[in-house]
Amino acid sequence: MSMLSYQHFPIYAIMLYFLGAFLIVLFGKNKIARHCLALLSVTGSLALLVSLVPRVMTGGEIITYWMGNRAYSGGYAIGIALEVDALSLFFALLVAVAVFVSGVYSIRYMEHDDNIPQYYTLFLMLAGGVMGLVLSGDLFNMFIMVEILTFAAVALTAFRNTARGALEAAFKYLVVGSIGSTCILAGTIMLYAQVHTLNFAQLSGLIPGHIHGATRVAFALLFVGFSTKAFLVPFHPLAADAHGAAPASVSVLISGVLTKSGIYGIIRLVYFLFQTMNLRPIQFMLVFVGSVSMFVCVTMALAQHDFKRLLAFHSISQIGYVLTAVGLSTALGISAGLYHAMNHTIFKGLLFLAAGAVLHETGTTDLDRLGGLSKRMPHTTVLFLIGAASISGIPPFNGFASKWLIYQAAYLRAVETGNIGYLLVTIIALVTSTLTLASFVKVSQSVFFGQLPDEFKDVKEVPFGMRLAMSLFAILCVLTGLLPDLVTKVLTGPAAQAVLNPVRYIAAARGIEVPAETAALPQAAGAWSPINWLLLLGISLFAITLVALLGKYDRVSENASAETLPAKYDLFFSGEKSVYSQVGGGDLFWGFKYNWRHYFSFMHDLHSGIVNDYALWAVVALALAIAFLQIVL
Amino acid sequence: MFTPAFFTTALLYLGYILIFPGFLFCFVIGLLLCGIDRKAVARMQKRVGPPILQPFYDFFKLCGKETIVPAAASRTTFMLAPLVGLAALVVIQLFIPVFNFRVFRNLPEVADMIVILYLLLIPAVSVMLGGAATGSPYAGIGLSREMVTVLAVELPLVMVLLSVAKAVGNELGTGLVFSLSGVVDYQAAHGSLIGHISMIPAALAMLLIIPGETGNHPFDAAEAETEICEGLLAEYSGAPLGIYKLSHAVKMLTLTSLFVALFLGGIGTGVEHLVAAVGLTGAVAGAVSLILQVLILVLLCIVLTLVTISFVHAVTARLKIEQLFKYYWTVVTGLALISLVLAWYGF
Amino acid sequence: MDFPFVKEALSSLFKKSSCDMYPIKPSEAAPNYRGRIVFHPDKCINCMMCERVCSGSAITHTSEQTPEGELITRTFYLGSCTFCATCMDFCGHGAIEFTRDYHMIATKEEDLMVSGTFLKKPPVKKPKPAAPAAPKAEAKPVTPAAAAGTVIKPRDDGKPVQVPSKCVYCTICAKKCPAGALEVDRAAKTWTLNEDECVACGTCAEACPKKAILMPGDEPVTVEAAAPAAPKAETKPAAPAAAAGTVIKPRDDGKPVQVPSKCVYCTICAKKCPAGALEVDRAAKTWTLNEDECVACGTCAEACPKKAILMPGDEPVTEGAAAPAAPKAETKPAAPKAEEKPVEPPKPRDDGRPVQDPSKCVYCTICAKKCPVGALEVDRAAKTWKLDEDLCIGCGNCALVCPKQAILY
Amino acid sequence: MFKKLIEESTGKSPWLFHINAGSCNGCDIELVSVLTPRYDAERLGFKLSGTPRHADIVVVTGPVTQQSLARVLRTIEQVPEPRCIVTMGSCPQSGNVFRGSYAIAGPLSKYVHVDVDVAGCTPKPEAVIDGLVKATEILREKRRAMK
Repeated sequence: MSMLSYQHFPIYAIMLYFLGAFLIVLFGKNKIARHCLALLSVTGSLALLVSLVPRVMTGGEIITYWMGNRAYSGGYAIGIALEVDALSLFFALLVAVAVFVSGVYSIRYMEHDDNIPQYYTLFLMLAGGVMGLVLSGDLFNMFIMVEILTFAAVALTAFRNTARGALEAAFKYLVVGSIGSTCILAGTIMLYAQVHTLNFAQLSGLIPGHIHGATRVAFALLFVGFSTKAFLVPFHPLAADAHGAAPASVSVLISGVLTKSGIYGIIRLVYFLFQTMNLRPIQFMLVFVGSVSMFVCVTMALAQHDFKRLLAFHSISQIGYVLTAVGLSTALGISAGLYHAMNHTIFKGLLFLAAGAVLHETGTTDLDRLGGLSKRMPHTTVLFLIGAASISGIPPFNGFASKWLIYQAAYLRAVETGNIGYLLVTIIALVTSTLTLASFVKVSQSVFFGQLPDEFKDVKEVPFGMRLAMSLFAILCVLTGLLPDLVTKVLTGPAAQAVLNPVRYIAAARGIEVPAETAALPQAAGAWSPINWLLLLGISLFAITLVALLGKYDRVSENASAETLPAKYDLFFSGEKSVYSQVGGGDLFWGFKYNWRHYFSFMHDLHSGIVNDYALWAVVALALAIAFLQIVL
Repeated sequence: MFTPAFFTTALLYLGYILIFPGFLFCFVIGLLLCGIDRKAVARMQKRVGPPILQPFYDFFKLCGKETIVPAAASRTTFMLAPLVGLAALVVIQLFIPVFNFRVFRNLPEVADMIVILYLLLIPAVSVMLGGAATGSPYAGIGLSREMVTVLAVELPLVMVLLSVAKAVGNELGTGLVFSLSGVVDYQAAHGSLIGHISMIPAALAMLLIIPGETGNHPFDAAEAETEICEGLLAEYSGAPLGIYKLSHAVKMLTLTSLFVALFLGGIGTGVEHLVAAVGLTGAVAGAVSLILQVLILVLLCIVLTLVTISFVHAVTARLKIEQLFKYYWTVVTGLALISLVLAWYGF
Repeated sequence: MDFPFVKEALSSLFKKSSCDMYPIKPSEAAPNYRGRIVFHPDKCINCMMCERVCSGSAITHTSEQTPEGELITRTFYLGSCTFCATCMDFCGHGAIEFTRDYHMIATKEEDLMVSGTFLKKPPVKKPKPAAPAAPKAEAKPVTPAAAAGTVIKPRDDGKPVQVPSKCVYCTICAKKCPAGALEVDRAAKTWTLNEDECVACGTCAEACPKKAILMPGDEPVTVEAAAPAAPKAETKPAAPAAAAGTVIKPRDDGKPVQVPSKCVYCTICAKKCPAGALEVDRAAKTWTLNEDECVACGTCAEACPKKAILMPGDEPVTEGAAAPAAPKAETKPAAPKAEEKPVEPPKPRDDGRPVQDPSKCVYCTICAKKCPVGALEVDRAAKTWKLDEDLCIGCGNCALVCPKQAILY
Repeated sequence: MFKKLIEESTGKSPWLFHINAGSCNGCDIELVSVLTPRYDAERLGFKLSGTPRHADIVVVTGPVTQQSLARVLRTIEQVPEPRCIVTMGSCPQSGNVFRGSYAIAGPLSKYVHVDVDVAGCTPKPEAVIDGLVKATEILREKRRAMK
């Protein structure tokens, strides 16, 4: 096998990141070298993974790569394997895209910070860690990658240690993160003790038969470990603190990529390692955790006063969506979940970059102090609006496509099983989507519209590099929104197939080719063709604007002189001269908050912000998981 | 690809968009409904009330007025928001079938019920963005109230749609029917859904939702002209304001025709038998039955407007925003929940 | 959750609207609605009362001298008018009238100006109108003393008739007559009634002190011989301070006479005299009667608190018998009790002012409080009681309220 | 054709905005009584609007006190063209009984061109309707005069 054949691409992808990280340590002082190295490694791995798509996704082939060429011998896999099936490649692509765009963004974004070489090293370490986790076929190798990415993420959170709460957030993240990693390590060890192998495929083959006391505990440990990585409900305050303090490009990685690694781990664990998804209680566990984190985080987000903390809570609620969808264990459910995971990486990345742009220009992300930035930063506003529209599920954009599939899947699942619980899940999903819209309307009113305070009078537009990155994400948002069928056919469909029949994954490790039966793509009950809709909207909008322009719609009387403000163009203040009175941040949605005041005060007390509470919750969650699984499995 | 057949279908669809269920139809019938509503409210207060064509006069007067863009406003959003809102509303009207007439008979259906639910969000968001763009504090408060109203109405509306989908799914045995035309076809065959026991609370809930969704009197905390000077529209004048008033009227039409499609689909079939009985055949029968059905739809919409919007407007006082939210999330959601549970257990 | 108006709303849908359809059906204002002003210049006498009373100062006038007289234009600016119609009330001649027309819409200011001009000729110097009195003079020069024994009956057309014998020509009836129909000439002792002016209200009869005017319903009066009305020409000089012991008789011409010894010069009689014929000077203790002013009505006698004025018909009073005050003043016999001097009760003062009896007084200061003019200062601590002479008006209120009757008046 | 339609409807749907410049509330309640069932100005298309931006006819009541002068002028300026200014009652027209007082800033016509004045110290509702109808005619001319 020549060095350039596709077999080696997975390891090249991982190595490019680590190599880049290592080289930047050496040559990082020089600005151009640093930028070239970073961009090179980022684009290189993306290119390699994209080239794998036709072969793995549509072709259905599973690439296994044994490190050190120690193939499967004598029934035991000694060497460390990388196994890339449709699911792994899907997540790898997500990671690569997010890292690429964030890399482009951080070149201009981190200009004013000091010791930038360390930033890029950590950045690429984090990227490599996640890529390794997603592609590796060996359980222990996954643990190592988890360790790398956790420490890189902790270091990056504290990168701007002068920011308020950065060090404290990093410390909290370190404590609970390491609790998670140790759980994963303990789980791996217990499994190894049972079946004496670490190769993922072989494990998946052996464990389903040996499910008893110890493996149940291992299952619980692994599940809790990966959910800390995904910041699910008991661990979600971590995310808020981490994102609040980390630079925006890092937040993109943490929320876009790190949480997905947690979800990837859970999917592997539940569908491959233990193959227990046919058991109702396990489905209930996943769906329950998903819906709780979905609803709790969106209500917490609505009450936030800081732009990035709000976005952090939203990313957890979207992860809740993904987990609920995956927990439905139907082909449509899983493909909808994965589709939403991809969309989430894209629009959440865009929103975090927009938050970074606001921070970069005004120096603050406090919703109560900002306002009226759309006059000074029009491009960022448009890009933000695209991101906000997609996350809140406004039709043409991608958020809607995946959420709509999730509602279908949940409701169909409810009909199949006749269990009214799924109906409740569907309704919670729909209400959460509207609450997301509410919080992003709040953000757009408090940050971009409303009145411009004096301190931000001379704010300029963001440099082109950052806008380029944001528009990349925006274009992806629109594309993935408009072509749901293509995405399902190429990306999420094969991934869902791969999840649903693990046998091929297991056999591939042994080198046996199991033909992929061409199961029908998951058929949605409803009908939604965004392209036709956009066409209709375009025609109708064109007609209306034409008529309006004929009626001299744009002949508008404007405020000619900038300095003097004649009374005619001043805001209507019941006769007074208009003074600065921005309605934003905490003043909005009194009606909703008043009706839910008891819930909000309870939630306020719960999120104490003290590390010991979070650690306590982690341990309690672990105990619950172990107890639950003992009974259930 | 530019065969004559392509041109005729393109022209046909252009006609659909601009003339029949599209722009012109919405414009005329929407403003008509608004006029009838204002007249009915006046008559209930023993006043003579404005002429039925008053909304037309209002609209054309506003077109003639000068549009002032406040200095604090961001100009493009201020100008574009009304247009996008109106365009989205007109497109929604295309998806609502008129008894057995459908715009997309042979094309794959573009949008089903859940999608229409979310398409209804676009006009609300366009009003909010337009108001926010003006930067006036009245608009800020209006935005906060409008969003809470949208939040309040979303939950029961979703439940109503889910229960209808489930009920029709039970009858057809396919589990779930999300497509609106599927629901209407079922009703055409088996009689209106309102006949089902499980659907009566849902229909009632839908009736209570219509004034809330369109932001009419008792639930117009967002555009309370006395308290917050027309809230979101505080800084709008001239043509953009006219377009917002027009989209408010068209929204009344969209929601009432959605109600007709969801619960009164069976009435259309009567027309078929009538036309057949009269002995008309072929294209003429089709045209006549279409016209009759459109007339019935408009009549039903008028009756619905009178019942749900005018009567409620004349009898109640404006609710505070948290009362509105509590009202929708307890009373109306309760009704929708009853029908959901009934539909769930197969009644 | 109750909806109070459901029934009304539904039922009024089918009822006729309660609308007046104003522009189509014209509507009339209320009967005496105060709308647009109409000015009748001919009636106006430019007394400017309306301008003075107008609250919105809406009425202005301009005048210009012209040979025939003063050309005055008066304008009512409706834009500043409150339509209170006070000017209409005050206008004695009905020149201002408020119509029921409420259509006062104006695009320019002039539409709201209502004005009128008139010519005011200067007043002509007419000879002193002796006319009305003259014709009456020769007809009945002096009401002859009606022959004794004739009966005077009240007139049947309701108008007053005079009883010459009783009438003292005090002209009160003329002054009181609202219509100005009576003319009484004191010197010529004539009582003429202007028939057409008289409104037969009867005020003169009531006002007449001597009941010398009969109205329908009074009994007829027969003139007795005794009291001829002939005026006593010579005037009796003011009664000198009669020496003690002299007898004072009431005068025969009916006018009052003073009894100096009893009189305390309290000036009440002067105040009561309707004709103002009496002058009493407290300080100089003089009582002078103005003969021709005096109408001999006797009011002073009745009002005198000390009965120091005699009218015909009272018994004569002999001086000195009861008059203790004045004469004994200078022949003060050596008061026997002077040296051991017990605190004998103080005598009330003669000039009508209060005096304190220290033995009874408890200095409760009520008198000071009740004094209408604040002439009394009483200090409880220092036990002092001071009266301010010129402030005090001798009303006697302090004596009245004093709980211990320690004040003599 | 379109221009004529706009002109026609400018006269047929005049929206009012009521400014109380220190009035004794006599005219204010009379203005609102015009919208009650008995007189029902809505028959002719009149409607009270919340902001000057939506208004065509500005109805000013009260003698324009010193305090309210600046606010009245600012609000009137915020009304888009074509607009009409109607003063109701005697106060805005001349200051009525308050004329000459230090507290009022004089008749409104000193500052702004008043189109129609409805005289009467509290004019009758019918008179108010007359005034407003006259104002709509002026509105129509102003609209025709606009380019």
